[in-house]
Amino acid sequence: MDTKIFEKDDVTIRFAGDSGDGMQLTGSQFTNTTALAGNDLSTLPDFPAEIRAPAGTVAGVSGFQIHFGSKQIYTPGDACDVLVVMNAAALKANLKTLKAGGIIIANVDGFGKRDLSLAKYGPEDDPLKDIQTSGYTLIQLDVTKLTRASLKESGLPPKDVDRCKNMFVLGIIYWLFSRDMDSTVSFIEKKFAKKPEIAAANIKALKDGYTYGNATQLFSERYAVQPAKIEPGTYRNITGNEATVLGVAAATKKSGLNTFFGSYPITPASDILHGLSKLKHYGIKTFQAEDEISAITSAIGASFGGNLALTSSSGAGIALKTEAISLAVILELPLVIINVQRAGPSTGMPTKTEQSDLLQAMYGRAGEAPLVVLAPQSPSDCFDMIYEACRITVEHMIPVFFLSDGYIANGAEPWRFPTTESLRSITKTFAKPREATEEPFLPYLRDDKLVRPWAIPGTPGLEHRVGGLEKQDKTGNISYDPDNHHHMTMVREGKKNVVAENIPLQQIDEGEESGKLLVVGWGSTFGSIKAAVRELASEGHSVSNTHLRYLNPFPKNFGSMLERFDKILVPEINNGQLIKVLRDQFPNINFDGYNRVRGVPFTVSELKDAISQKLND
Amino acid sequence: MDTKIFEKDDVTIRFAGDSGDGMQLTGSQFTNTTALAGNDLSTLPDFPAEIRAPAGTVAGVSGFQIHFGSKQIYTPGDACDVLVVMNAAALKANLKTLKAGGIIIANVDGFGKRDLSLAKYGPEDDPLKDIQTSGYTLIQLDVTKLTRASLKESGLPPKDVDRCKNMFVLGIIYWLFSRDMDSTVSFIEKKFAKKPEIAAANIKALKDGYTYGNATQLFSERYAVQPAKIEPGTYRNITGNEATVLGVAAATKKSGLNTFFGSYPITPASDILHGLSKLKHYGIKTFQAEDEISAITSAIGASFGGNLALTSSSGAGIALKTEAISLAVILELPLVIINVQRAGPSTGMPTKTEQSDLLQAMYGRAGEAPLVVLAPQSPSDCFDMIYEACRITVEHMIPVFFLSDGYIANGAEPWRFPTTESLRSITKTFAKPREATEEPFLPYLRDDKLVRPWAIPGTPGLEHRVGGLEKQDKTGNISYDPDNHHHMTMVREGKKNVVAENIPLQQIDEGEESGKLLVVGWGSTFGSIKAAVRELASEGHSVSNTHLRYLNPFPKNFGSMLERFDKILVPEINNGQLIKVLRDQFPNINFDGYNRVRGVPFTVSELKDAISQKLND
Amino acid sequence: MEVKEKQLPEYSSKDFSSDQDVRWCPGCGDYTILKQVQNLMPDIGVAKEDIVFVAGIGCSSRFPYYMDTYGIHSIHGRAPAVATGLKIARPELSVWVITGDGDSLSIGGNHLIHALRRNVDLNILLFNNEIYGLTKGQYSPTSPEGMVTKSTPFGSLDHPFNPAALAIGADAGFFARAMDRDPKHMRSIMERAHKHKGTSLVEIYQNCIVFNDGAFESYTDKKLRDDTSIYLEQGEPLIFGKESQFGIRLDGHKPEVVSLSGGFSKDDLWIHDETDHFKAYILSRFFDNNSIEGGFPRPFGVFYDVQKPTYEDQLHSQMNMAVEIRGEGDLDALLAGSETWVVK
Amino acid sequence: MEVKEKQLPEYSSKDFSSDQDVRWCPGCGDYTILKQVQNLMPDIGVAKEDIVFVAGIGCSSRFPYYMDTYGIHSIHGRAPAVATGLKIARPELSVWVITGDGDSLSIGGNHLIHALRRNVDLNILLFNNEIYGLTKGQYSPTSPEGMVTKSTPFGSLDHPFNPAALAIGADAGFFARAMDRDPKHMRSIMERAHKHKGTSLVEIYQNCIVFNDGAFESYTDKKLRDDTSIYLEQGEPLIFGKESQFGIRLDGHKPEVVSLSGGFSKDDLWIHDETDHFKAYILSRFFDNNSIEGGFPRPFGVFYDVQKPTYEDQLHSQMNMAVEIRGEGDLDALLAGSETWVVK
Ligand SMILES: Cc1ncc(C[n+]2csc(CCOP(=O)(O)OP(=O)(O)O)c2C)c(N)n1
Ligand SMILES: Cc1ncc(C[n+]2csc(CCOP(=O)(O)OP(=O)(O)O)c2C)c(N)n1
Ligand code: SF4
Ligand code: SF4
Ligand SMILES: [Mg+2]
Ligand SMILES: [Mg+2]
Repeated sequence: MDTKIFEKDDVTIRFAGDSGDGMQLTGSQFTNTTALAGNDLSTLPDFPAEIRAPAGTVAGVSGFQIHFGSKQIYTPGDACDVLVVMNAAALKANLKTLKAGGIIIANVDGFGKRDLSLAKYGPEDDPLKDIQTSGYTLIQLDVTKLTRASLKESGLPPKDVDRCKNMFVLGIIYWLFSRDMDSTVSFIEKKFAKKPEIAAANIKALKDGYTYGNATQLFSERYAVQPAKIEPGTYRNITGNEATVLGVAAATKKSGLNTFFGSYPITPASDILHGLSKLKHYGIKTFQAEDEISAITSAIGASFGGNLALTSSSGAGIALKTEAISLAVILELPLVIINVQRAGPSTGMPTKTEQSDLLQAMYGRAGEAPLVVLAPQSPSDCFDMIYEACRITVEHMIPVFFLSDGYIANGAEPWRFPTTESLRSITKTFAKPREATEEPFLPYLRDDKLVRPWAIPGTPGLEHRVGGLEKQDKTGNISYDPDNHHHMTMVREGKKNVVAENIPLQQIDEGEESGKLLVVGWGSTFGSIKAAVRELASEGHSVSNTHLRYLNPFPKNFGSMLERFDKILVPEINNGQLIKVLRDQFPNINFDGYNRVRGVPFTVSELKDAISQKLND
Repeated sequence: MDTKIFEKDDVTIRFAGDSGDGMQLTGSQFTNTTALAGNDLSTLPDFPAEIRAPAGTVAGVSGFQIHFGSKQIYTPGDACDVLVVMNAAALKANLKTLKAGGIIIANVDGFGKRDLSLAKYGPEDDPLKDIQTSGYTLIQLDVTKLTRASLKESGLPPKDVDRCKNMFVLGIIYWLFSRDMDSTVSFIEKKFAKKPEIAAANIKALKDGYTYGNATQLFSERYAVQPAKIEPGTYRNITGNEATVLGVAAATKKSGLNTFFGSYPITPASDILHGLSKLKHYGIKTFQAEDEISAITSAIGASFGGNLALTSSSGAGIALKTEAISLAVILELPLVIINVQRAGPSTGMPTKTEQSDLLQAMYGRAGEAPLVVLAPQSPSDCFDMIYEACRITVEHMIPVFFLSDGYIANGAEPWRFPTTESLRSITKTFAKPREATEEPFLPYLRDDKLVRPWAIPGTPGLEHRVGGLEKQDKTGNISYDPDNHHHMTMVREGKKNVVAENIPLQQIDEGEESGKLLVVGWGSTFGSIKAAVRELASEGHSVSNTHLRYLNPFPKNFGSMLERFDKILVPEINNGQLIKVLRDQFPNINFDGYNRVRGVPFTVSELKDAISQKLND
Repeated sequence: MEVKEKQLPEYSSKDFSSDQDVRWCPGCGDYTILKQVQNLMPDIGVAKEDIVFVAGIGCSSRFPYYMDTYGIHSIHGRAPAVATGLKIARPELSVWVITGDGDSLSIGGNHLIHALRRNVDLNILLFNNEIYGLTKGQYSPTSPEGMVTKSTPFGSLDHPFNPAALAIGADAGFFARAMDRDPKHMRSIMERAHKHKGTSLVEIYQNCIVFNDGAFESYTDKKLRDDTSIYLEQGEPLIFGKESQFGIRLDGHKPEVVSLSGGFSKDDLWIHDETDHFKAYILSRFFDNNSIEGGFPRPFGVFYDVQKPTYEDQLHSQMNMAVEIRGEGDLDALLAGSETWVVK
Repeated sequence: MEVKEKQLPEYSSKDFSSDQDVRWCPGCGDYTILKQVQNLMPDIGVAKEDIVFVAGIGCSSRFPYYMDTYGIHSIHGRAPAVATGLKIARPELSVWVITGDGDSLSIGGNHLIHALRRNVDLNILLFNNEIYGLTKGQYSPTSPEGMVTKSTPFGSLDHPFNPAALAIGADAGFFARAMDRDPKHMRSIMERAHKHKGTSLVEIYQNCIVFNDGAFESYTDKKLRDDTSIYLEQGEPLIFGKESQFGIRLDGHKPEVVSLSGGFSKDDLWIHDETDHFKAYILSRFFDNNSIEGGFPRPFGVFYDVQKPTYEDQLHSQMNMAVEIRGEGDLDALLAGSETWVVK
């Protein structure tokens, strides 16, 4: 009897198991297959905070969530339709993510006495039984046994056989969602090219899982999700940190500059260092410094030398860079500071996300030290915005803060990647050599954008000294003159504001150009806000949203956009930071915040609630 | 013929000479005598930026300004009535500070060819002649010659004789202002107790200067300034940094705690370290650390150990402390961070003043890291506010930022110092030892002020661990729970806000309790704002002023005070920082700023202009 | 400083184990170190409320959470500074610093060398695994040249620090080396560190099973270690090898490995002297992968142990002296200063 | 890296003097150092546009303003890090670091030791005046114990760093010492630093006339210095004293001052060998006020000079190798990655 196939608009699946169970791989294979099937999608890995907590414990659970559909997908999903758990700890850690009435696929072999106790269930607990009485659909199977049976003939040692468990489960899921297995098969072949017997075993487990789903009456329904209507083109999957790496490579190429990247490892920023350190043949030098101070000051040295210079960190590491950022501001040299924000204060929750470093980026320096602040709104947008950061820093000789966060950094989405040619050009000009007979060189003489020349060592006739002391206008000599200081303070502010002339205008993302309520967001909340507003707007509410990627300065038209709405709501994963900037710059407009500081992204439904409430206020 | 004595309400004198000319001593002696005469006064030294620039150059000029009167004095004076210049460079550097029609007393011996050239006057320039044609009163005398004549019989070597020049000048000034010389005479006697011949020479020069003023017809008028109506009591003169030192000593005594002060030298904060390092017998330990990071983290260690812990810095040094400040916030340990603000960004103008670190103090940390911010409003107020900082940090277990500035730090004013007894008590309680039989100790269990216990090593039964990772409510164990993080974020904010219950209400300083315009200031602008508002109010304008010393949280009644005025003006020596905080916390009130970033205090007259303009808007 | 005479309870190692789950990877060398510390604590004669563990950030730096003493898990690299402040404030406490090779030698290098020169009485246990564990596998300042890690896909270019040489160059009064795989020896070394008054630095070779497994295998492996390691014992000649067949002698100031069967006898050998600064320095240079030396066995044990006045003792006697000379500070006199006037 | 062959103009020392007024105190030792650097520059065979002076903060760190080359007056303690980035970015430049004892050994200690171990080709001139000059007279990490300064009215308690020992412990490839009062010798040492490829650290005793006058008088005073100082010359025996009457010999690994009239001859003496690491270390310990040694003359000259691969050379050859093996990076291929799909 063929199980009936139901069409679904969108589905969220979460794979969860012990760190050693290969859930990240399972998830990314399902993602690739889903992408090839033409669905729109968004994914989020959920790593344990510990490196490798003891097997079987809640602390050691590793998860991977994917949300895919035939409609536009903006978030990895508030809650999941299907939850795959390889052991008791995985269930314990993830049950709360399952929708009411959702499906649980449980590996019963992971629910023995020892597993229950490691997961800190009581000796009397029977969690699987409890599930059945809670309205969920529970599919129980002994994956270990099934995999071993499948691979009885493989001749592989038990350890290797058991490593194929995740493929068996993936096979079942492929069947359940009527998926093609080709891409995973060829992935396995490539991955284990040097170990054909391992490849064969994984492929057999995968296929047997599929067959098992088909043959047994495990599920009463199957699902199909039609391809989404997405813009035609060639796509790939990408995480935020990967996109950041590619953006730097692209800016290096398009600017024609050599790149210097000074960094010191810290979660969740380290992967940018890792990614860039592989790109030496792209003209990118990475320098793992002894600390964040050396990371940024070495970058300043490289920038003085004419390199496109960047530095990256998170949380505590950004704090250590602030003194040097201030130096970069007064030196007026190009420098990009990447902050992959994480939950604070102090060490906080390093593996969790937050948007609470905006005010630090805007104001967190001694003295008046204005700079440009950009924030990507999604994993793939990291490419665009880091590219913009590099373009602006070089074209305006001003430091640029790039505020990513832990959610964007590790989350992934399909990306219609650009070609080198299609990228906006980056215009860098080094100051020209001068003869001794010419007028003396003025390192702080500005052009009409208030930009001073980038005069790099090795250029005859431009010998000059820069430093952290206040400088006389034009000459750059040390000056303690009161009026000069006021003038220079205002020029630095003005120079930052000129950047607004060189960035795109602000757009409404969803909804009408004017109306009752505008939701203003920034950073990684983009997906949830857009989804929430889209749903409410389609239900007939007068609500729109706009998402700020340029935070300092704001796009020129932003103020007038705000004026076209009756109310403004500013949801942030912090205690109200963008709203402070808005209140300062638009004192005549009323702003309300929606703030939750839970280290996790907003759900679409909580935002819908918050927006509805505001609409009804 | 006796020169006629005119009564004056207030007078400003500036002494200026080469760094070696002893102008600081001259100024402080005049100050003491003036104070003893019962005048109100305010003083400001004006040190050269260089340690000891070549003698005779403009860079090497050292100045000292005193403003005194029979009325209340709030600032060292916008411009001076009398300018004493010991050489050409001193004239060049200071002429702009002289009021139209003012008196210049010039030592002609400092206006030779070489002096003029060192001061970078052109070879044809005759600055003293120019002065005479510009409406100033010029008194020329050859101080060197006169002093040598006075001390011909002293038998001292010429070097020592010439060192008495400043006393000769001081004698003249004493005569001019009808002052008694006793206090200076006894000062000299004490200072040179071991060198009686030097003492005698200085005293003779002083007296001969006085006699010279009297005998010659140098001046057409003399002046007298009657005692001011100031509160009865015993007074001393004090600078901001000195007052800060005394406040720490007082808090040490009143709290019964031992004090640990971790610091690293930096201008203009170093004098606090110097002052405290002399107070070992007051139970104060000072530790000059290898850098600012060690300075603050050692203080955190000492605070964990149960000491009253403080750290101090300026500008760049504060930036380096931000990571550790964030740690102190999450540890909820007492810690006072002293920032003597200076002109930024970066190294900026280290010897100049500015109010541009407020936003850094409020927001300049990764994550949501709320703390208390206080700012003294005058030199002597440093005593009260650092005392408050110590009191609040201990009573509320929350870090407190103390924002002084270069102007307050070095400026001086008379101070009716308190007695130990009269000081508000500081209530510190260490958590009590526990028996093994009691309930386990909960380091993050709060009292009704949301304050957690201060449980110091050495106390049996309270063994516990603290750290920078987010903590579970009550237990303080590491927690990654989303709801707990939101809760703790809000508790930290709330705990800071509770401090408002434990501070004085906000007062109107000058003017009515309601009206057309309220001028809101903070920090070192107090004197100028108060003087400007007082004058305008006395001229019948509806203007009042209030000065914020508690900046986070604001006093409870501050919001309602704001509502009683039509307009609010916020003058700041920065590009608009308090105004951003006000706009955030009082979004329905309209604020206007007046901002000049010149590294120097506001003048009363520019504020009067700004306020008048606002009144007429 | 008063020295309190406390009656100590009979502690067992369990008394030093907190209620927190230990969260290192299974098989991590950190476990053995924790165990030995918990095992040592009952025997050092200090009440548990008088013991404080201070750590920076790193896998190793989680250590304080597992000790049922007072503890601070501070910020990356700053533990020696935190501990310095604590020890100055409370000299009667027994203060232990737990740190990793990244924590103490990369970001925290300056605080480490300053603690050593100042000679604050801290016991610093440096867990050297030649890798950044917590951030998942970047090279550290002790990683060998050429090492391929997440941040050095083409191999590391950094010449590594030699922690022993660096410490001795910074005037350390105590330096010793131990390894996770020889817990008994490690315990004895930690005890020595405790007994040394002044900053004691103990470098512990610690295996990171996940990101740098086997980094020290040649010294810790039972089969190899006799030939590659040498245990230092005060007053004993430097002998090593499976059959104790090798010795080390000094030819002038140059060390030399000699065969005890080939003409040299024990009497020719270098006698270990923990108080000899130059010998300690030469020992520090028995350091493979280091361009300067090579071929020498890696020394374990106490290289150097010389008592010097501690910073905090000197500070407190300065404070006592100030009181003696000037009397307890009189606040009212201080507030009044030297010059006052009265307004009526 | 291409080496450009430039035709250099005939420079004079004036060509290296900027138009800025020099703002040190009259009589400050910094003046002589500046003069010697300006005097040396024409002779190092580098075009002036290819020279960069990088400084931290301090009196000494104002130096770059006075040189008519490229220059950065950066932030306190960070000059070695700024210079490292610059040199990595532009290996063909001649990069000089100017720093003070506070700048390089207090706040900047970590960057200094990391630069030394990495061996970036920088010439670091450390102006040691044993005081914080710019902030008006607090003790520094090289100030002797007991020194009364603004921040230590009861005398400093900090045991000072021995910069030579610290540098050698951090695997410096070049260390030398000079003094402001012997400009000719100083110039020759700076020239040696320039010639050494890799990090060269030159400690210069510099008199701060205002806050620490005479700190080095016993070594710099013409009357005293013959008996208190020793000038190191490669291949020459260690001899000092007004009448060259003293020598230093090594008794095993222990140095000893001997009288050349009292039975010892030149042949018994220690012959200076700049490539001998242990000897360099022992020399570093000729350091008065230091509890470990005493009675030895203070050495001036090059202690140690051994060439090792530089960080930036290795990095650039790694980059070239990457291009050789993988070809110049193809951005479009990188953007596409390994797995793509087409939506129609
Ligand atoms: C200021 C700051 N920078 C970076 C980090 C990230 N970080 C945490 S631990 C660590 C290094 C860990 O290495 P190590 O000290 O050797 O300890 P291990 O984990 O190997 O025990 C780093 C870079 C941080 N927490 N804080
Ligand atoms: C981050 C920071 N901390 C402190 C200072 C203040 N400061 C400037 S120079 C200096 C020390 C100067 O001593 P040294 O390096 O020996 O140089 P010198 O003035 O003696 O030449 C200090 C503490 C600063 N500019 N920046
Ligand atoms: S990553 Fe390495 S050092 Fe860290 S806990 Fe795991 S095994 Fe231990
Ligand atoms: S303070 Fe000292 S080091 Fe600084 S310029 Fe003056 S003499 Fe030179
Ligand atoms: Mg490590
Ligand atoms: Mg110095």
